[in-house]
Amino acid sequence: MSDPLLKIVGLRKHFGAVRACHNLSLEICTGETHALIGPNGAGKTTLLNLLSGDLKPDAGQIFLDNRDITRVPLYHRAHLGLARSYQITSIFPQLSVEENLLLAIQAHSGHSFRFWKKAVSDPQLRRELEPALERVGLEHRARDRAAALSHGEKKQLEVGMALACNPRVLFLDEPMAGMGPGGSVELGKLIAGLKQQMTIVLVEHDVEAIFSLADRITVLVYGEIVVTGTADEIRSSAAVREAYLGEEEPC
Amino acid sequence: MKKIFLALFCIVIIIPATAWSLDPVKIGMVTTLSTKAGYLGEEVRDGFRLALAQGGGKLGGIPVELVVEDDGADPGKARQIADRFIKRDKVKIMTGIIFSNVAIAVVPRVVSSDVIYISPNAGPSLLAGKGCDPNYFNVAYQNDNLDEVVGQYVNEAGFTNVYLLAPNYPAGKDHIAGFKRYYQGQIAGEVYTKLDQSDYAAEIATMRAGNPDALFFFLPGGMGINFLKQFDQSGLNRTIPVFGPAFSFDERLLQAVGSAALGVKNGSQWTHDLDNPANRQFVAAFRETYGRTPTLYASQGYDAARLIASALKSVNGDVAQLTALRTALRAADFESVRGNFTFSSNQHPIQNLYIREVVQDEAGIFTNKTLKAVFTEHSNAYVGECAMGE
Amino acid sequence: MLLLISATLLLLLLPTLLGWLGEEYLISLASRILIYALVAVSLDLMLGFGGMVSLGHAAFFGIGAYVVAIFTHHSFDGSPVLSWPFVLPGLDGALVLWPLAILVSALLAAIIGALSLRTSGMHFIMITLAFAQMLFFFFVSLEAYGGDDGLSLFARNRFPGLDLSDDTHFYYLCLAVLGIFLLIAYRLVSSRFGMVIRGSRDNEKRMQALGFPTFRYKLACFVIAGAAAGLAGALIANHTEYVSPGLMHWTHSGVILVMVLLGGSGTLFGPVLGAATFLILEEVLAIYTEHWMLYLGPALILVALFARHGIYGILTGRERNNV
Amino acid sequence: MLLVFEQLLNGLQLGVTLFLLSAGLTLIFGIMQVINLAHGSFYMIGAYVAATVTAYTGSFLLGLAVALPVTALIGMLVEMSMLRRLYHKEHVDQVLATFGLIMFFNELTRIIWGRQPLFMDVPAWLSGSIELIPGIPYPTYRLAVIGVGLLVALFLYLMFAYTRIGMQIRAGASNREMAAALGINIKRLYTLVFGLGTLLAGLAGVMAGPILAVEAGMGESILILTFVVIVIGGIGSVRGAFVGALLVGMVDTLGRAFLPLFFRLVFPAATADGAAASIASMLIYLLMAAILIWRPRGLLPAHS
Repeated sequence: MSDPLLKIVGLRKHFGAVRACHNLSLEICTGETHALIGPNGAGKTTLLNLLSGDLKPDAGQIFLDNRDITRVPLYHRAHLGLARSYQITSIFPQLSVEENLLLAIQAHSGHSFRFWKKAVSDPQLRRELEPALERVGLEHRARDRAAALSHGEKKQLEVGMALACNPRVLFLDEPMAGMGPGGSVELGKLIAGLKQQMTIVLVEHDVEAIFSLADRITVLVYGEIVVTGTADEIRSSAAVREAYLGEEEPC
Repeated sequence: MKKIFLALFCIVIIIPATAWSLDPVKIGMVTTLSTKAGYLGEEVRDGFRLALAQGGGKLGGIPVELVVEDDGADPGKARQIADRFIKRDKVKIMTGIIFSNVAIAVVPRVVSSDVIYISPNAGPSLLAGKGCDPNYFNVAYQNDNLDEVVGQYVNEAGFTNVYLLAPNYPAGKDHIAGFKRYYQGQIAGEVYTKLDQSDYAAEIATMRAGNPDALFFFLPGGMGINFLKQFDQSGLNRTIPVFGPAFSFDERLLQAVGSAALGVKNGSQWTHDLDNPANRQFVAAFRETYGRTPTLYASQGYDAARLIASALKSVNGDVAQLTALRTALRAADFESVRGNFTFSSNQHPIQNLYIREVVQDEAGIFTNKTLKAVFTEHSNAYVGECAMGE
Repeated sequence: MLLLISATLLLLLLPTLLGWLGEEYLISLASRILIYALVAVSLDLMLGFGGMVSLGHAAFFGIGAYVVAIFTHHSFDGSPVLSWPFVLPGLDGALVLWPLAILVSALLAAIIGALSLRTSGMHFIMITLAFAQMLFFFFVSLEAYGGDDGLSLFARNRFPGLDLSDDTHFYYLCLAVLGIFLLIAYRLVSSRFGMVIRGSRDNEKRMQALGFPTFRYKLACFVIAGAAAGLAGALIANHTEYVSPGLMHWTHSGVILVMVLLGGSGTLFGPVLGAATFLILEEVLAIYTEHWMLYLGPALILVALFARHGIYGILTGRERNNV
Repeated sequence: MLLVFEQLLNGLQLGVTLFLLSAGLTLIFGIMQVINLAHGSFYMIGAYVAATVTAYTGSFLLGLAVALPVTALIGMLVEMSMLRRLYHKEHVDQVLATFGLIMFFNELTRIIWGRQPLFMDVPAWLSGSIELIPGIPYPTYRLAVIGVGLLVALFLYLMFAYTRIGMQIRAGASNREMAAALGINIKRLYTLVFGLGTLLAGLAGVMAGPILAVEAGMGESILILTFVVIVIGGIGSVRGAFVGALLVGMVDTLGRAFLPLFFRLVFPAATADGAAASIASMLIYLLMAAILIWRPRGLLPAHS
């Protein structure tokens, strides 16, 4: 493991009386796949939102490559190489599948104050579109409206959009939730394939998937870190079993 | 997609089909029937229709078809309707406009198309002065008239420190200017309010502090009702007498103001109690037909119709003879419900102007009672500005 | 495509057709429809494609009209529009004046947009409405230019090679302007910029997460729409040869919105159909009944409830976005 | 100095009237997430019904007693027959439908009651004036309006803080699904909220009847002011509506009252009167713009 790529220091976010994130410090290293687990309401999604910039923290700092990005707005973080998928699928339902992906590509290929040329047939965008479609296996649905996709396909599209941003760090918020077993396996393969290319922070309920994919795992409860460690360390940790496995009914 | 073109074609074909009976003389009435001021147009229209009905569908013995359309007090829309009247219906005589701003927008275009326009209400200074035209006749009043008579009366009554109130738009300032033309005392305060304002508490309080000996206001329509009610509730009406032009005191509006307007003296060119045969006949017929007392607007609509009737009779219904028609109109050879009526050189009325008072009659209805004629055979201030070149 | 060609052909031949029917008057109505179609398409650009529901769009329409009216007024008078800090003479040449109207509307749209776009949803609707009302009251009390009385143009503007006072010439000019704007809008919505705008309508948060500073793009869209509305205003001032603050009243914004929704928002030809239907309906209903609003009101409710894509949707059975 | 106090009282009174109208509207906006342009129509209906009943019976209270349930009932009918179908649609559809509703109600009023305005007087027991400060009589009815407005504010506060239905409404506002999961009948709740909103609008109409002209279209003049209040206060927040209404009432009244005086210090009288009137008519919009620059979601947004 090399230097920390993302460094979180004393991060705090409260919603009224709810401590979604409380004095949380964590380092995520370049190239690792880091999973966040914990019971419902532990603050996993809040942490992702704070890292991606969807939420502003009450206190604390976030560093990317030793640069303080705590106050950098959401859209700018994308340009620094952060990309994410959302727990509740967040796509552009009225646009076609290829337009969805095109937007993700367009986002990092210069400004979009271009008013005349048709975006869909722009060779510069087109070049990246084909592999992006292929990567998530949606070539055959390229022209369909995103709203018409099945739930699993929407999830795939969502991940595909995050990937099309060519991120350095990829945040995935429950990418496998609600997918059939086949879909989960496919997606697991996709993520495994990405491990070499980028740093991944993963929130997921599918414990099997996590243990097979993650290099390190952080367990959150009530907005605080219980423990961070490798899969084996977590499996054997008594604290985890008590705080997490004890509460969560097996599914 | 095909359906829409079919529909479009149908409309293109159907619209003209309604306009293919050219026998009677067509008179186009653009007036305000919707919006808050809709009742004004209704009065003018009903007055006009009464005259038409009395002639058995004829004016001056000539069959007449009256086409009425609502302009919604919108000058742009009124202009559009006027265009249609002129270009499609080939109307030669138009009337009906209530509001000055609508008249300013519409009349120049109408008269420049060699169509006669007879104004039954609006009398903006522009059309009496610089913008006067041989084809434009005003059968009601020049806007300032009703303020001038109040200004003169307030002088005569010995008030010397008057407070002025009007909405902040050109007509408001015109009316104040009309008042000042004859009033000679001091101005205790001059306040312009927002158009369509509903709450006047701030103005009333400021007015109390200004300590005037009388109040003159011009607030047409709902604004006047709002103000009078609130003025009444403030108790100031017991110490400060109120004056204004007739616009806030017509018989329909008074029912909505109630006792708050009692005792207010206002200026007008006509009241239903004027004692002349034409008027007695008109008021009785109007009450019988519509079940209400006519307002001054109705009288103006009625007079407009009778003026047209006299001219139509004189040219024997041949509206194509524009010059003869104009000459006949200028003669004003009709029995006005106002008594004596002639046209000034800028084709506005020369008539008596009265001060009247709001009273409650035996039946408990709020109405106006004529007090005195302040001006006799009064013309208007813009005659000199009008260079009618004929 | 066939429909497009036949519609274009019909519009091109309309004056001849009406002349043949002896209904020249309707040419003027047709020009009016084209102008309102222009402003409706411009509103749809931000509403249907950008998801920005503005109830103050008439403000830009009115500003464009006032710029033309004020300069034409001064040109007729021979007096300067401004004498300080520099002398600005009156103008009546369309080629200078109309771009100026566009510029002023765009500038105003930039200011109002920058403030309004800090919000979204219902806030945005109400704020655009309130700004338009502010302008309305400003012009009502602007005595120098007629205030509530409005301002008459004494003649239409000069346009090289055309006689705008001729209704047919004016009609073709309006048709050309609308045609060009439709082409621009057509290219715009499928360009990179259009992609960003449509994406922001669907899911603004996601756009930001992808790396788009959406505010800038939405503002640009707001300004483009405002500028086009300003051009439409310049045309309507020439059409009626009269302007008044009523052009900016919020109910007028409401009428433009109704045209867009009636025709079908999120489409380019929908608003054109909407403008035509509304204006024709208004003319026809007014002939048959004084209480035309009693029928129009419920009709609008029905459109809102059942005709998602307006007339365009009903006619073509097509979804939105397929331009 | 006395004048300043009197003008403050006037500002308070205007603010309270605006609050009556905005409280109902902000509830509908905030809780049901539905934009309702036709709120002014219910205000108009309230005034018309009260004026009619008062004219027939001679009793203002009877007018009030009839107008409130009638307005609420019409409101609930509109909600059940039309608005309900619009919750899941976009704001534009709601704008279109309620715009149509305004046209319909205005025209219907004209057909039923005629085109001229209606009469409604202050009840005898509220006429006259009280000298709060010696030498400055203040109309009793206006004091009554202030009283009613404050009572409504108190009532709404107590309802939201302490009653079951109030808590249900708050729950429904913050999270629809959650509230449904808790067994709250959202459909019925929304109908009730809309009824409550229109009832408040009707109340505002009844209270305004004796002060203002009762005429078709009276709702639209005040609707825009109400919007400004709600934008300033923050959508969905009754407290915000209260603060916003008072602020707008004060700024508007004081601007109208004192701007001309200030301008006269600088400009010649004729220019000053005109300019002051123009600025005064735009003042609240400027206030709104300023507040938006400072706090885009209003002073007291409902969900932070």
